[in-house]
Amino acid sequence: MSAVTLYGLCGAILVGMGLFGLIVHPEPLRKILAFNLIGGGVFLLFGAVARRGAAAGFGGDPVPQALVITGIVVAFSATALAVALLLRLFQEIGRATLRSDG
Amino acid sequence: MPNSATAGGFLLVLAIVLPVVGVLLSLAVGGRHAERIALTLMPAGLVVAVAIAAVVWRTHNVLQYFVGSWDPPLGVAFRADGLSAAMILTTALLICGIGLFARAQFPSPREVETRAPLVFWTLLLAVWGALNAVFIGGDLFNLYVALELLTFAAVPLVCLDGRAETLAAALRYLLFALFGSILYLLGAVLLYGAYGTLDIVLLSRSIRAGPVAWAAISLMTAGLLAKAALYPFHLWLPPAHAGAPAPASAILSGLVVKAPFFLVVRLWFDVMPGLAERAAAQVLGILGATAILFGSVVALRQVRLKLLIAYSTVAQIGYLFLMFPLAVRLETGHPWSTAAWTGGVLQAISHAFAKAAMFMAAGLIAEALGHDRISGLAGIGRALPITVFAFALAGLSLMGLPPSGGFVAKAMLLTAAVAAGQWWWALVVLAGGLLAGGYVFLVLARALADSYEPLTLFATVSRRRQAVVVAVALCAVLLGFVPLRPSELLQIGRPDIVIGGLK
Amino acid sequence: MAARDTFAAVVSFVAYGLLLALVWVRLAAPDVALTEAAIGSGVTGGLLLAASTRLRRTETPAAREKPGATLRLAAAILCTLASAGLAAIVLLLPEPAPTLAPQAAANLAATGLGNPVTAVLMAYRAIDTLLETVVLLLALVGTWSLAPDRFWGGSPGPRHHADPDGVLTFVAQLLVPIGILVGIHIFWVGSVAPGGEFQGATILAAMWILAMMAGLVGAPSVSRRWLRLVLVAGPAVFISIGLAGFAMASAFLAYPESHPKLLILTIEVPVTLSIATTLALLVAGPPERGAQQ
Amino acid sequence: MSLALDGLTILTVSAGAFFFLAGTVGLLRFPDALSRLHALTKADNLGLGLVVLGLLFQVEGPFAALKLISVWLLTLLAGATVTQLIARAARPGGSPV
Amino acid sequence: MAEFLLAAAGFVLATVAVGLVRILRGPGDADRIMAAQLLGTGGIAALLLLADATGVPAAVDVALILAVLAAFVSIAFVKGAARSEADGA
Repeated sequence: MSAVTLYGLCGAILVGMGLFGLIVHPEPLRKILAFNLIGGGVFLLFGAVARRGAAAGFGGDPVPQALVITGIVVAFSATALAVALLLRLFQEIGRATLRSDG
Repeated sequence: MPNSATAGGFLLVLAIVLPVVGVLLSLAVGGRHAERIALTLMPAGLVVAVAIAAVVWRTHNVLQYFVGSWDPPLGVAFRADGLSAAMILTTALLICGIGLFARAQFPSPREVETRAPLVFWTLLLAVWGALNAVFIGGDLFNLYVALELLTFAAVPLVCLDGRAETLAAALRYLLFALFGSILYLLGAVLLYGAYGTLDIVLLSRSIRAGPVAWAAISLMTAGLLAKAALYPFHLWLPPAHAGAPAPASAILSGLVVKAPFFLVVRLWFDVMPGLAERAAAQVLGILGATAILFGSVVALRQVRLKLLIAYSTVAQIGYLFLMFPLAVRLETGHPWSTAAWTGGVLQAISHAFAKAAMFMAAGLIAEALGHDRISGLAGIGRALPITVFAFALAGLSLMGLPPSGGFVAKAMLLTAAVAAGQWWWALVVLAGGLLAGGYVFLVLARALADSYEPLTLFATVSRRRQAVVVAVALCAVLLGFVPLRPSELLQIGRPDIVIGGLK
Repeated sequence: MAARDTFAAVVSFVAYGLLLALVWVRLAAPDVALTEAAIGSGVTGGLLLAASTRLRRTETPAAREKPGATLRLAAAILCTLASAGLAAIVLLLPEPAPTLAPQAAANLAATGLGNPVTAVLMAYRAIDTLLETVVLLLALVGTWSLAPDRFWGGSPGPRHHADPDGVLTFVAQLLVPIGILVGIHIFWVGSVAPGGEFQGATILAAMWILAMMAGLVGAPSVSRRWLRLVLVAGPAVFISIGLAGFAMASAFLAYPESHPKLLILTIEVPVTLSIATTLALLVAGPPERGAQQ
Repeated sequence: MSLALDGLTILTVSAGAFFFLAGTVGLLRFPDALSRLHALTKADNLGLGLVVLGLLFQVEGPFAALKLISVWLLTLLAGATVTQLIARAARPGGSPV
Repeated sequence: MAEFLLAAAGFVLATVAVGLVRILRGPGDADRIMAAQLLGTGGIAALLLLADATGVPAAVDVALILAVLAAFVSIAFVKGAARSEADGA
């Protein structure tokens, strides 16, 4: 098994770990973290795909690499919006939870 | 499908760029002019939408554009087939209606910029641009960006009033939506890893049945279902859609949830035509059926009008997914597979109009009464007859009674189910119709009853806003009168596997 | 327990971002490594750390909602299966791997750029990048929309006072100019070497936040005209040059053959400024002070 | 010449790696937060300094050397700040430690 | 030479990674931040070594970014803690 595949497998494991965090943690901040963990795993997988596609003198396929950059920036803006919502909710009710009757 | 850019393709660019320019302008010149900018752009956007539909209709072909002249797979393509054109047109009409309706609720401030109008008008345009980007996106990653654009435009609309419960609803919505997008992205990554392209047409040519393709499509579908709020991913929808201001609810329930559904249709029928497993399609159908029954029953038990309508959305989304077991891979090209496909799409369009009208009507009622408890609706029928009439018209479509778009859609699904020998879906359609009749009549009976005490209205509701609601509700009804033409438009650009039945 | 857990998780996340940056170097993706170091680990880490310390007192009640052991076990099994399935798919990916690298290389000359990743971002798939700048802007509108009405027109975050003898002031005065130089450097080399607008902009954003936290500069009022103009300048120039492509070249977002690189740079400079401003204000959060204060 | 430089690099980088090891041991073994802080900041800054020094024997051109040195100086600055701020926060009455 | 530098990078990284225990176990926040700091410095050292060993000069830029942002992250933490007290007051 090549090192690249190993990184791909790491990505798969990270996705699973993030999924677990998303399911079992009730705290919204943990869910946001879990989302970022899954995101990291997905990007890593994409990175492995890019590395496998090394050709034409490039160390990796530049298309997935560029897409990962876009993805990281999008993930950051999502995180920032979620954190802002969470902090605002905390200001409003003094606690940070998603529990409701609905 | 054509291999090169087609004439008129620049219209597709305009469909995205116009709203985006509006967003930038609103931010730059400030909230005092945001409303004017949005209202100015609406006719322009409508013209573009009509033009796109006209070109697709006239050429009977897929409208295509390669951004920057870079051909896929390196570049990104925009494509509009009949389905895209229909969705773009629906969106343009609804956005214009909702915009006219929202003027009274988010008026421009006289002197200094205020928060709510700036945010609402900016995001209204942003939702429009994002939806168009979803409908014409020809590249799976570009579609991911478009989906995120839609999420960021939609989530803040939920908590415009800043109450704690709407903030919680918005946060939950955001988390679901992000989870959905990341699953979608994971699927797209796997497809790129296996086939080296993200372009839908190129993928459909090279994709082969196998674990990689199935895993990718399952992941993407699951992610999109979370965004479309199909049972059991519906948890986020009722508080978010019921808590938002009425025009925002209309956008969210009428349009925003249709985007992920649209992409599921793209994936199943365009990316991997003829490859979908019948078992998987049955699962989607079962989820849809559960959503119909569950959503309708819960809607019946609601105390608040807006929550009732929100649960009705949960149920009506279920209908959309009944098309999958009926249209997927039934010995290719049976006529009823086309009927089921068309029925599902018509349901998406007619529900868009009906639900938007219903939320706006509920908003007017709540404004007039100062509350939206169903038990306190007595007498409103006399105070706001036009609004209640619009509500009833929209209800017609939800129940699937003639004459309405909902009727045609549900009749097509019903016929397809019976013809395909899968009669159990027909039972679900009928039961859902009856239950929808139940909750619509529940509201109407209350609204038309005489109140014991004289009704005191909190606010007067302008005739113009009521007229807008009626107009939107009428669109849902009128869809029932022109059933053949739109469904013909919808077939343009379909792979033969679906339209084969018509030949 | 829960509060500590969350804080530990956030710090672990920063460490995770750092290790990922190293992995990206090993995966021959230095551009991504730069992005991960700047955004994934740096700015996201700072944002989450600040949030978790603010929220820590609230989390004990939330911890009571923790699901029971059975559910956790079920979740664990489910997620293990998901990982295993995904791992199997990774092993099944075809050999030789499909790639667009040759096509990206063949067209590189037409863009006038030396860095293929920048060519993807600014030419082949420029529409993604354009929409992404709008995504960032919408996230900012969403964040601002959370402000209570009375604070609209005010500034984000608490007012930070500069302590002339303080450590923070000293560090900020030293670090900010260096950081700005580093940011510009990373941006500038992007056309020929790893680097580019997102990475450079992130560093510039971090430096602005640092200066705000140290009280060297005040956070701007969200209604300021100059601020709005800087925010929209990037996407606006991007779209304008894109539309000019209809006339000058063959299509939207196409660059004329004579000097594509010049046009790309003309887009990149305002885009970098806009992104930097947006990122910094996203971290700063919604306005929390009135306009007059 | 090159061989001698390589030898110097190996020597200094090894020493740097040793300091990182010492820092980790300190972090894990020292009894309280403040002593861990003292041990740590000295060890890792020295470790990185030695690594940078070792790599300086290998670089070509003044710009690359300048970059390496500024990485070290920036890390020193960050380390010093963090130490200061954490030491302040770690005092009784500061945030919980 | 490259092999030696690569090995040194691995060694430094492995060493500081042991510090992850402190991040997870604490006991105090300061310990966690310190462990992250050690990991950061070690990561920077590893990146510099990698840059030379594998001939990826951009890795030095990555290290440069990490160095610039290290201070930023720690200050954000301290400021957040101060904010938390202000919230409580």
